[in-house]
Amino acid sequence: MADFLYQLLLSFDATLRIATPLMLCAMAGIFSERSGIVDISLEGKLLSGAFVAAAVAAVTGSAWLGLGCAMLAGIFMSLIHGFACITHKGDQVVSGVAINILASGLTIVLGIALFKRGGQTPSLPRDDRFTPIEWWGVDMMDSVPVIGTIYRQLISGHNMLVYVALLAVPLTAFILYRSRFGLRLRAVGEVPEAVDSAGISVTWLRYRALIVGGALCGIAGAYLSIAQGGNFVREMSAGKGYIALAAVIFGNWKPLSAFMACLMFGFLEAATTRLEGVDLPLIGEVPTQLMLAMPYVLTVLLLAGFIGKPRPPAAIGKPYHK
Amino acid sequence: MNTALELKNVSKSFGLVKANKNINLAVEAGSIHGIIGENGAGKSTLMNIIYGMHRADSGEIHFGGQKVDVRSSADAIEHGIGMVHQHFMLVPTFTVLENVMLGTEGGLMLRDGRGAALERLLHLSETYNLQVNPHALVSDLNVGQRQRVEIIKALKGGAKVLILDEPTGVLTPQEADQLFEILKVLRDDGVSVLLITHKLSEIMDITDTVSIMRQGEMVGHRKTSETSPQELAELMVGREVLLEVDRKPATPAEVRFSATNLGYTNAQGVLELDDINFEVRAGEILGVAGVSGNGQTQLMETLAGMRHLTSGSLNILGTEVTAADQTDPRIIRDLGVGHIPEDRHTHGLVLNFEARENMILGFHDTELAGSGTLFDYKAIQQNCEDKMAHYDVRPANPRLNAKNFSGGNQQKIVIAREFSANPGVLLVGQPTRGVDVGAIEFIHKQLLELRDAGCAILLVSVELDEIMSLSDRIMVLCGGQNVGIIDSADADRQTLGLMMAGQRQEAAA
Amino acid sequence: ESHSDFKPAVIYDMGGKFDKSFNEGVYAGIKKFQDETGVEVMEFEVTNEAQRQQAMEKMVQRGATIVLGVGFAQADAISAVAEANPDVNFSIIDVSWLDHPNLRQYAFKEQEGSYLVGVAAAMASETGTVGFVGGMDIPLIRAFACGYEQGVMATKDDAKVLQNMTGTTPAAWNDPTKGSELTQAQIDRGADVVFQAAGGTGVGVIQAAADAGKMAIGVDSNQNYMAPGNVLTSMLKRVDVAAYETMKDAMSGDFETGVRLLGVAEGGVGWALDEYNADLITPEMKSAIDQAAARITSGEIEVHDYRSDNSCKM
Amino acid sequence: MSTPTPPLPRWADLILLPIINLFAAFFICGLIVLAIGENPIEAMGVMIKGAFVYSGGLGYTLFYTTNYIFTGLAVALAFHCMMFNIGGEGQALIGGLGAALASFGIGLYLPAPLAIPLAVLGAFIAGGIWGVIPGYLQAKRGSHIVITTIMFNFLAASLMVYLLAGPMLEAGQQSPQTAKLAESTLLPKMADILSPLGFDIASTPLNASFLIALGAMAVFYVLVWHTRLGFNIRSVGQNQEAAHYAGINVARTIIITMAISGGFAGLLATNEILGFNHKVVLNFTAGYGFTGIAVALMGRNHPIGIFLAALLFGALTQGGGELDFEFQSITREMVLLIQGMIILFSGALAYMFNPPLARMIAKFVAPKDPANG
Ligand SMILES: Nc1ncnc2c1ncn2[C@@H]1O[C@H](COP(=O)(O)OP(=O)(O)OP(=O)(O)O)[C@@H](O)[C@H]1O
Ligand SMILES: Nc1ncnc2c1ncn2[C@@H]1O[C@H](COP(=O)(O)OP(=O)(O)OP(=O)(O)O)[C@@H](O)[C@H]1O
Ligand SMILES: [Mg+2]
Ligand SMILES: [Mg+2]
Repeated sequence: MADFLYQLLLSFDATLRIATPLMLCAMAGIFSERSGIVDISLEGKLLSGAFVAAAVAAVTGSAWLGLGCAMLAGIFMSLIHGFACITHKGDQVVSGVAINILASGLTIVLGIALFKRGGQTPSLPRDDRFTPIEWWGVDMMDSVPVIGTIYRQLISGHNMLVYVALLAVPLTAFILYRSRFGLRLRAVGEVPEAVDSAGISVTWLRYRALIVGGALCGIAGAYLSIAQGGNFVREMSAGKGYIALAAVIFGNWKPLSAFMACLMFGFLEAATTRLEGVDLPLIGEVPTQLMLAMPYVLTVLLLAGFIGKPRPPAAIGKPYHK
Repeated sequence: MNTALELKNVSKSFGLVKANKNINLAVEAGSIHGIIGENGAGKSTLMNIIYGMHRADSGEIHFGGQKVDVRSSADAIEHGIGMVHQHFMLVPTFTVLENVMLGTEGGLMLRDGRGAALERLLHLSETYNLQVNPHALVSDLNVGQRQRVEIIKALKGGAKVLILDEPTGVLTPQEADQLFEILKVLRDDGVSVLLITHKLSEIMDITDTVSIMRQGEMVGHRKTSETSPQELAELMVGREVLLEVDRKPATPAEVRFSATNLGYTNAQGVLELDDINFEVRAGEILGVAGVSGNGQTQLMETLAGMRHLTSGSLNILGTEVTAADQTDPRIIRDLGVGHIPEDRHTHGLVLNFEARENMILGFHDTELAGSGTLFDYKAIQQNCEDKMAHYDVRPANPRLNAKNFSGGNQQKIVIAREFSANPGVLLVGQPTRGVDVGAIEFIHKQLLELRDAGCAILLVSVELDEIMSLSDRIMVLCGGQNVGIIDSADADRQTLGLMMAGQRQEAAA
Repeated sequence: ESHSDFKPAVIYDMGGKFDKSFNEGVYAGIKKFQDETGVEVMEFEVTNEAQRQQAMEKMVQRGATIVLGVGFAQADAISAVAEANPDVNFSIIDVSWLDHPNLRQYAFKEQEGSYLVGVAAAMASETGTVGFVGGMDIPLIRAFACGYEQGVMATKDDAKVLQNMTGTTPAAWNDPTKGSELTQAQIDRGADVVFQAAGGTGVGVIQAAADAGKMAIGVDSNQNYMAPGNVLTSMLKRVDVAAYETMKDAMSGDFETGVRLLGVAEGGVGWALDEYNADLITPEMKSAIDQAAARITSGEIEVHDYRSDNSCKM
Repeated sequence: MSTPTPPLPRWADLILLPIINLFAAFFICGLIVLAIGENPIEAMGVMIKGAFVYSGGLGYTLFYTTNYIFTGLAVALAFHCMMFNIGGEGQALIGGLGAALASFGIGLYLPAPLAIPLAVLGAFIAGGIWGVIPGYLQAKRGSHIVITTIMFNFLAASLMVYLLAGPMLEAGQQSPQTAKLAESTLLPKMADILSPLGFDIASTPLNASFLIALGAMAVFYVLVWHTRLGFNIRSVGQNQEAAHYAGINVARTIIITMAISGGFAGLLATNEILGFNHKVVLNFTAGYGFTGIAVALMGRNHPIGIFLAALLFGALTQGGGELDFEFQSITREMVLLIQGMIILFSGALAYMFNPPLARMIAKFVAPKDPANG
């Protein structure tokens, strides 16, 4: 039993690691979609961030520079999205698809041109990555039963960006519900006319939402390539942006609920990793593909109204015409 | 004279539509200035220009004697202009307070300005008797309460000019009266009020001065005390209002269409049609009168199968339709019902389709589209050419997209299509809205011809004169209820007016 | 320019020639050949399924006289192209089941090399639990795992061997994140030495082991340098030798076809000892491994090949 | 959908604007090529040669074109109904499954003239099923089609991995793929079809599926513009309310549209599976479903336009492969970049050049004011 609980604890630990990029992207998605812009380009921004972080870190030897540039890369992609669907009122889905395809092409083309490694970036030495941080007093706490273990395994020992992601959630909630920017953001996603009529620029407000989202995706990308991993691999985002989008929908466009959805999706994957090939009583061997497809299955069921009805921001997807 | 606001030669186009042409307007400080005009005359556009929501293509705006450049509503607000828009600009998921705060939050954090905003809100609501719970969700408020929130929003920055774009369209008479009291208080405080409305009585009751717009132009300015409703109406429409129709008495035959205890409750649970009974016979026109928004649209759409009746029943040419039947427009059409929808752009036409395609819309399952499995474009073209000739659609080009026809000709396309199917029952909604005089006459003649050919016609129109001159009997709706059905011979404006205000026929008579 | 009509070509598989592992091993052999002979080798890296055959045809069209395919995934493609071009020579690595008169096939006794690193793992482990992370779940990788397990058990019969495969599709060769998660999971369950045979995914394995202060074992190429101090050793599969030999033989015109099976005895598989892991390999370990190698060469130990009966019954 | 842009003459809207958008996309890509130190003109030349000049180049180009026609038609049909079908990728994958099931199920017992149509139908129906579910969910339960089709792509991929690595894996196979399909269900190569007729073309993967694609184009044209169903589809797409008013069953039209759209995407399997791989392999869709969006956007949802756009993308795909051989630092992923740019410029930014173009045309063409003097 104790062993089982210990393993469960470790799965939570893994859940956190897996959910980190999801959380960051989901918060990005919330910013963008709450402002009324559909964001299927989370995937592309994540990928660009991952590439730029790894490339910059490899060239400069600085993880911090990598992180900064990844955020800029995410913002840049967001600005393309904004230019197309805010400034030119283009179709938001088409623009998102374009950005995702652009990102997969651009990262490989640039990767090959810069590093000549088939699209990968060089592996970073340990010091050039964000590595796990041991918290103060871990050894001391060890003597305390249960709490000590939780402290060591679950709370301590992650890299900085995991904590950044964990902070991003309450921060997003705080901004959304407590700040002026958040009030306006929520308003512009529901009734942009009201925002315009209140003397606030719809355009600039939406751009700002996208910029914040781009930066968050950039951090998520950096997490993949210079924190959790040590280099960039082509297509390394592997659908995480879409899962994050699913989490946004699942969380009904609310930060805390989306966070829970990320944890759930993360836990599914962590459990899959750990249960692979293990015969469980009653269930038998866990079918990996089914477990991995669960986020998509659940999202479809949710959208179909079988789990509850998501209520998207009213103005989402519609360009604002005066 | 102290001018609060002055417009000089303001023009604005949307693509090919010239919404405002060289508009001049002066509004005195501390007065209520009315603006009237038909749908699409350009009133809202003009107000939006003043409020900075639209940018004029040319022309000048002066506030308090100074030329100003209003680039956005922020500028307008800064100059002391408040606006209550034709359509509510409220975020339904927000509380009243949040809606009022939007744009004037008073700090980076909501906490910083919430107290002050609440205080201001309460102050305004007390001063002008605008009761509303600051912490209620807007989605829980009724339209009257929402209106109050809009007014509070417009006044919160200490507006010197208050624009109200058709504020009374959604209000009950009591609510409208209350609003006017508020406007008077505001005027006495030195605020200039710009009031847009379609209702001449309101103009006469409350305004000091009035400007009239027609097709994007300012066609006149009057002192209210020196004008009459007749004069205003003529200026507005640009024609004699009362059109004489040469109508022979009807010879009604068998009942073609009847409603028994018809009821309709919408998705929000609001009862919009309440226990309606009527019948329409072959060879007669039953007119439906009422103030806009009293259930006419719901009635038409329920009869046409576009909404499901929720109680009672219909009898359409012998077929019984009850709430249990899943009707749809197809079934109703197949029973032999034709339908001129109230809103041709949303319902009557596919604007991006060619005229010849629109001419078979709804009939594309019939011979009109050819007798084989595939469309026969020769037949489709021929059909369209014939109908265009018969109904005088101009230009008579079947390949032109519907959106490129003028409003009147678009309406003729719809009419041509529905009339020529020789329906046993015809539902007609606002047949002449936005149509010029010549076309109106033509359409009226066609309607009467159809009647005389034995069609049972139900006619809905906001134009009382149209109803009176075409109908054989008139049903009046108020609040979703049938107030009564009277013979058009007995109908005069006053009787109808009282009925439209909700007085039962017996009382009226 | 006596060799002007000699035009070699190589087609790397997914993962690319810098996968730090299998493809990179081939690349090392090709590079050596190029450096020695100065002959330019045409190269192509496959990035999707549809490209393999097209790339081979392309090479033939461009006048290649020898085409080397890397990896079993190219078996079908090379079979078709070899059939259609009888006067071009072909060679493929990790395939033994085809039959064309112009095709040389290299197969390795991976189980033997894995056995050797299994010995090392068992001796280096303090917890008595060691791990294995495979790439795509196929018999070839099972053979690695099986040989490893035999080596571990032969050295420490109460040891525990944890095993995970990354996936069932070629994407499993290139998923370092998943690799590091799997490694983490094994470490959580007590493993302190983890052997990977997972292509690009292995990078994540090594990294996760290093991050946790545990040991990893590299595969195919010498990966000791990747995390000095945390890579115990690497199981070498001398695909570089195969590549080099193919080119050399083809150039000299003395290109025998058929299957070449390379094991410990032939120097085709082995283990890596260099400056990066010299401190990690104790003299006892070294002698134990060397001894095992000698006994395999002599036939005294026969390492069971998973592929022979699709099972790892020892 | 009204875009508040000044109207262009028809020729400019149909021909000039797409060309300008295309040019803009290539221009930006050219800058990127320059930035990584290669010559874009030269790269373009290599692609063109690879696509059309080299022996077999054209065959490969048309082979890829076939894929793009199918997915382009799929996206375009849905567009006519104002549905955004991003699910072409998944529908095509499942189409492969359908083809394989048909082939293994019946192919063994029937001669080719019967077996082939059944296998093709299998692909169509399977793809259709994968399209109709999101269609149903959109029409009846209001689930947003964009999101559901994205989810269905992942579900299809998961399902195929499970099947190909599990139940359908050929015994003794190392790669996740099925056994070879029944001989009688395989489509002949074009080279083999044409050689008895006296045309000698290089043997390439180009196969009879190309003819199916041409047929699908014709079916598309007739369906959309000459049938009652097509009229329903376009009505619902242009104005749902008017369609409802006219007695068209909107939900049913959406569902049928998505079924046929998915079916078109599923037909991709006839080319890749029945015509070329001869077994179901993993990821044979290789992004064609997504590119279908670009094809439909560029082709303005008309079969002729789609054919031209598909040819362009076919040439890019084939010619792009040539980049790998000729350049050190440019690879075929350059094509992905170009695709992304094309979707951006001819899709999301479609009307960016409209106003300046309209102004220019107004300047050059004799200024005759269209309306209202
Ligand atoms: N944003 C817009 N884009 C294009 N055309 C517009 C726009 N806004 C208004 N118009 C057109 O400008 C004209 C004037 O419209 P406006 O809304 O000002 O009329 P209105 O007098 O307020 O009518 P109503 O009484 O129906 O509110 C109409 O023909 C309308 O279709
Ligand atoms: N978008 C357009 N493209 C091309 N032609 C147009 C367009 N809009 C209107 N027209 C043409 O311009 C002319 C004037 O149209 P408009 O709608 O202003 O007519 P109108 O004077 O209001 O007539 P009506 O009284 O019948 O509504 C018509 O001939 C119409 O065909
Ligand atoms: Mg208006
Ligand atoms: Mg008009």
